Amino acid sequence: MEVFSAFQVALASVWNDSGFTAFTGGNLIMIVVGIILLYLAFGKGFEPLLLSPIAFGCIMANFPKTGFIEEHGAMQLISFGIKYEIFPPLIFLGVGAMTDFGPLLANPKTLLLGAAAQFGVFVSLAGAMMLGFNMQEAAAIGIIGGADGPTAIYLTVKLAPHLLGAIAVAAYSYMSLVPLIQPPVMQMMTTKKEREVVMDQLRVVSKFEKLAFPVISTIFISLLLPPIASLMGMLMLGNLFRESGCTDRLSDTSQNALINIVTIFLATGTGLTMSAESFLNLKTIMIICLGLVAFIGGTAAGVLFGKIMYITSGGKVNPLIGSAGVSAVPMAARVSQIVGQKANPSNFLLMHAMGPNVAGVIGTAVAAGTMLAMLKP
Amino acid sequence: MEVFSAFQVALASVWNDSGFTAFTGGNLIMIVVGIILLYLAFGKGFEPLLLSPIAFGCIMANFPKTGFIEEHGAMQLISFGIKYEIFPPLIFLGVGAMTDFGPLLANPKTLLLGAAAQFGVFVSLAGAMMLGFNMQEAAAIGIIGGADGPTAIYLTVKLAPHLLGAIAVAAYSYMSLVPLIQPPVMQMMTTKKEREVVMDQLRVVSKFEKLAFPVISTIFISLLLPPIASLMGMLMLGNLFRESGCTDRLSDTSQNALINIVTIFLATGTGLTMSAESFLNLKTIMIICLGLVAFIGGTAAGVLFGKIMYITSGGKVNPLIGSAGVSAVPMAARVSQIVGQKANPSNFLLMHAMGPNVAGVIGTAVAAGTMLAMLKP
Amino acid sequence: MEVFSAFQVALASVWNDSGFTAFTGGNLIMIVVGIILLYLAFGKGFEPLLLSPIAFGCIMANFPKTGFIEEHGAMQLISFGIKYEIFPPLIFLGVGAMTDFGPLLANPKTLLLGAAAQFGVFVSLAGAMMLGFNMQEAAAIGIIGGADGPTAIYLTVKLAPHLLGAIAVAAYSYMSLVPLIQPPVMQMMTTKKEREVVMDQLRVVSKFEKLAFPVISTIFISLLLPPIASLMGMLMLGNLFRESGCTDRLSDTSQNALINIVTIFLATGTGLTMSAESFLNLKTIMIICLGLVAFIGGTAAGVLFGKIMYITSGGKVNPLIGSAGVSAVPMAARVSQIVGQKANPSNFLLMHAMGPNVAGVIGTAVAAGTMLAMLKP
Amino acid sequence: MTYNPLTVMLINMTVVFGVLISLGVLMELTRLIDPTKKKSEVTPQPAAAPAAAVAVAAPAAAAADETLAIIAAAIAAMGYSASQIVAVRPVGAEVWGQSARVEVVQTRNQMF
Amino acid sequence: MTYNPLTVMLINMTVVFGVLISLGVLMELTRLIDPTKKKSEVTPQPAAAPAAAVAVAAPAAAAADETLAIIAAAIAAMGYSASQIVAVRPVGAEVWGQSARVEVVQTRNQMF
Amino acid sequence: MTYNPLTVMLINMTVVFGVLISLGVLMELTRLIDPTKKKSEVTPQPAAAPAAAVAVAAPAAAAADETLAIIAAAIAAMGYSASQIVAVRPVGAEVWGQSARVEVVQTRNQMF
Ligand code: NA
Ligand code: NA
Ligand code: NA
Repeated sequence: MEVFSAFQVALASVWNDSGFTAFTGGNLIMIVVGIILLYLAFGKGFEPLLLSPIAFGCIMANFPKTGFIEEHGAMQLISFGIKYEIFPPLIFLGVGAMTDFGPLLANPKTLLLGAAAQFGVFVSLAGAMMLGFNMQEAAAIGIIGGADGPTAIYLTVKLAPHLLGAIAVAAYSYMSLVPLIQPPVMQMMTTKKEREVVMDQLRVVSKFEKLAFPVISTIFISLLLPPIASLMGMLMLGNLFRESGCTDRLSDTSQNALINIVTIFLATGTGLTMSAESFLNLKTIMIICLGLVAFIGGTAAGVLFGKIMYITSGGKVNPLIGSAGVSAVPMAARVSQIVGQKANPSNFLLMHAMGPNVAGVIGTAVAAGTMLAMLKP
Repeated sequence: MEVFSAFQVALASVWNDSGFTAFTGGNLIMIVVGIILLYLAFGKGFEPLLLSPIAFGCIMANFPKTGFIEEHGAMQLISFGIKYEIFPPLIFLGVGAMTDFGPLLANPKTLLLGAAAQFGVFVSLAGAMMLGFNMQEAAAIGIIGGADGPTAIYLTVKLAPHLLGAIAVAAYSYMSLVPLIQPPVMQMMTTKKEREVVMDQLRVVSKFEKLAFPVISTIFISLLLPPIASLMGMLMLGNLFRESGCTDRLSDTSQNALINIVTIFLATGTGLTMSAESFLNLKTIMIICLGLVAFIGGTAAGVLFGKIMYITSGGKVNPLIGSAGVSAVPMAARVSQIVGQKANPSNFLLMHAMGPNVAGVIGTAVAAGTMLAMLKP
Repeated sequence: MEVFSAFQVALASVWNDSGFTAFTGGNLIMIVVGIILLYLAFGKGFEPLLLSPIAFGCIMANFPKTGFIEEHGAMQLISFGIKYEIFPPLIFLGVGAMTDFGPLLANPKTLLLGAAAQFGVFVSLAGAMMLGFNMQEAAAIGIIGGADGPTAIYLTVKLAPHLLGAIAVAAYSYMSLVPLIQPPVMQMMTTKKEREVVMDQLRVVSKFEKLAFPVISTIFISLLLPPIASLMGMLMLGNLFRESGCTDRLSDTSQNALINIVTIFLATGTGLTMSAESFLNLKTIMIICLGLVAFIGGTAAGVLFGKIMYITSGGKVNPLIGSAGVSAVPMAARVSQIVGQKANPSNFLLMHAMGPNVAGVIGTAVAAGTMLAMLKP
Repeated sequence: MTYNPLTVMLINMTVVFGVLISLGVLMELTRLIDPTKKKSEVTPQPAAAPAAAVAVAAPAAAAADETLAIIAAAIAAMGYSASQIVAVRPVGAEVWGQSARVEVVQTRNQMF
Repeated sequence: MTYNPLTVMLINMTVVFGVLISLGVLMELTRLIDPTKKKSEVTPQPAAAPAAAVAVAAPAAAAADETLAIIAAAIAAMGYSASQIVAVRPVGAEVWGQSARVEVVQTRNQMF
Repeated sequence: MTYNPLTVMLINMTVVFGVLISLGVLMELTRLIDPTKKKSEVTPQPAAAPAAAVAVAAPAAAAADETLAIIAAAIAAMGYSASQIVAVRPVGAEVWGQSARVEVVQTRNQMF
């Protein structure tokens, strides 16, 4: 008897301490959201490397009573890494080691396309302010249009950490939707004649140029915009590892083991911020919509500037490479290639589009730095 | 003269500050224990990946005056990782990426064998309480029978951190002794006819099932038992990386660079807790004995339940796969295979035994979660 | 109008917050120093794995207003890793996994050469004291002559952290200059007849010896010199991973992913200490000069002791292997090989020189431990 | 809090069996709602032979079998037995055209 | 602080264009002072064909082309198409003699 | 605390020589008690030739020499010189039967 009553008491206590007794409808919805994101990641191929741990983190964030944030443990450590912005510069170290600035150096004019495509950022920033977001929130929402995950996360944690989940999800989702979002805009804004332009061969870039560029650009941009010095510094340090020819083992580790470990932590930690309270509100829907506006705006601005360059160059620049300025490296450049090849099967725009593509990474970082300089509390 | 006397003074001060002046008999014994464990790891092949850094950590923990715990440094950082339970969930991330739940999904009935084998946990828990250990200590000792290193370390740090060294050593030692401990028990409890049973082919498991299982089980178990949400979550996140087909680089890193780094830290840090004061006492001997009882009890319970399934299935289930329920993945499943093949050379039980084997991992985590829910201070 | 004036105000605020407004001549000089170091690393092949991140860190350290040290972030975390000495033992874990003590075990007499070459440490220590450095600073400067980066950084952070940049740069620069610094000294101090000595074949070393050595040396040295227990322990744990034959995955990770990640952090973090205030002074020039004295002194002492062994062995020891005692593994051993082969084309000293070479690593660690025991505040 | 060991065992075994049986039920439900079900029911998995065990673990590799055999043969010809091959990993088929692929080989090919 | 969205856009686009144009100028200056310049001007890069795109990305690999072709052929002979090769990485030429090299293969070969 | 530099040198060189000589003594003792001794004394290691230097660094590889030569030849046939091979790592012999091995190849094969 005594055993049986103790059994009942203890079983009841296990149940009382379980998450079921504190489970809310909001938690349920968020878990469903997480499952949908997982489906998008695995079933539809939406940036699975980032969206799948974000989705799983989102699911885990909605289990009550886990103490992930309050208690010591791996989850708390990951959350600290998010809160204290440890991860984005380390991701950029790996991204730098993966990035070839050669096409940009071969044709520096494409920097302008990378600048023009940042226009989308400010379209959605303006939209966000009109919809009632404050200045800081609007800046973080706008940066979705930069199509650069680490920069978006870096800025958002500094300016509007409560929006991190929604902004990261929007950024990575739209980045993976680039092959769907961009082509119609590109088709609509260009004539067949423009799309058929075959561009001149790119010149050879010397190793000196490839080594000087990361150093010079780090110095110049970090001096002008100290808030993004760690992002630019790490990006360019990684690129030096890549280009030096004698630091291959550091380059390999930066773009494999290190970036993978940090990606798991960054993405899971981002998901862990997606509690029902912070995600389930009208703001999230607005952010999703504004992100789409930002992508379309950036693409359009890039193509438009491409058309200007088409004219000023006397028809030597194919405006399709302008859309690659939104970054989303290397997807957006591939989209330029595909759309160009559809118009003219012997057209190989890929390398030409890599110029604005990587310029867009720098452009977005600069925009983020400018907004931080203006808005940091 | 002055130089010579200063020489003597300084040399004396080096000696006085050396570890030799504070070296105790206990330190000596523990260093010998460490060397014996190293011999077992390297000479006898006892789980060398874990036992060798544990043994080396044990040796290092018994050098006086190193300041490993009190002073800043790599050793203190590793000790923090143990104390704050950073490492077990990260190990489980890699374990998940290494684990194929397919055989379990193909034959869910083998979940019962993974549950039955947890019986050993409670046999030694009861034994520990009879020997005078308190409730928390007894629970930590019992979990040795789960044959799951990370779960055992996770639970022990939460309930009885002073026993960590003894419990970790016992758990990993017996895990490596599975090929010696289990076969006699299995032979004794089964008839030749039972051992000769050839099981039906396993059905094909769809990718959908393989992806749904980690998500569903994480949700269900984490909601019921929040204390193990980080363990289950990381295990299943790693498994998603494995099964998705589009996150190979995260899966690779989880099961190689990351788990190796964390294993070095976890095992060395566990060894660093093995000071003479905390290890050299009667309790340790009791823990070693109780661990053996737990393994034998778990094996026996698994086989016994296997015999029940043999009967209820009309002789279609080979009871030998029951012993694999203690986990010790994949060793226990291989033992089932070996013993089965000895009885019937054309018998291939390996894949059938992988079902209870991985079920045992979940079963032990559930047992740990239940005890944490009941006993956490 | 209003927009335009707001535009001007905001643009001015971006400029005021930029690093340009606080940029000093010292920063400029240090950035140039960083670029020169980068040139040495990439253009001249001076230890690029370490010197290039040090150089880049040096450049970054001289951007004003970045908040790298004061604000949370990846850079602050890296700086903590330097300040709290997390990195050197982890580097040594990987170095141990890369080191083959076999040649030393085959010919233990070469330990004496590794001891003799530490003489250079104390030549420059004495020189530093004469130049007005205090005891602690002189010890840190002297250790440059040990030609062991992690040991030098470990000792310097403990005794004279403000000199870290200069000492690390000097140590790694001279290590890469070993092929230039050593040959003239070696030629000058030996006769052609001595250089032509062909040494006897090395005996086979058993696996038992290779496994016993790391354990025994860790115990002995850590007990005698607790301040370097974490360095020796990690070095020898890594070596056990290498030699055991059953911990290859830990050895692989130690000498690849882990050491690469830690090297990036250690070297960048060392560079981040190179602010204009701490680097641009006469002390740095003195340190650079004293480092060269230390290298030459160590080489000379090693060769001199080699000549003693040449005599006492009846002409069986080639004195050229003495210079390898300064460590700089494996470069100094290769220099012995090259110089020896120039005197006698059929002379293969490489393996013989690896003995004093790895002995020098232990010798420098022992010297560092002794100085820490004597001088630690 | 202190419990009777028997109570602890009863509660724990109850929870463990309860949870694992529930998982089994969830597995069966998953299988029922599996939208890709029909396909996977066609070929039962032959688990009785070692060669088949490979297939159990990696049904996706089925199509690549022939390639694998050729590679194994080539490596065997170099003096290694097939059992010493740890892994042969083909690169997944790319949806991008040849022009894209040549670039992928040399530079960044993943978004982060 | 709060700004008018239009102001923010103007400032930001100004800074972004300003910085990126300045970078372009710095690139051109770099090219002007490039001490290795003459050599790289000789052969313009053919970017119009896929095979050439490889060359764009890795001019250093030019000399190794023949080797690569042979390796690709060898691997193709084993049943893989050339597009499935992820990377072939030659080890850099060693300045050390044969005797040093044999050691490098087996033990520590980098200073840390 | 401040010392005379000469004192520091004397103490340090004494300790360094003392420790390293003690290590040498410990090495000799280890060799004396080595239970596997007899076997390793039989063949002295030829260190005078480059080929032998490999053997010094990796006596365990002795048996695999022929295999290595074959692999090297095969790779050389593909256009690479032998000195460009960084490492050839055979997988250790497995004690488990063929049936276990096929599984090991595809799934978790280590306990953690
Ligand atoms: Na961008
Ligand atoms: Na278990
Ligand atoms: Na040294």
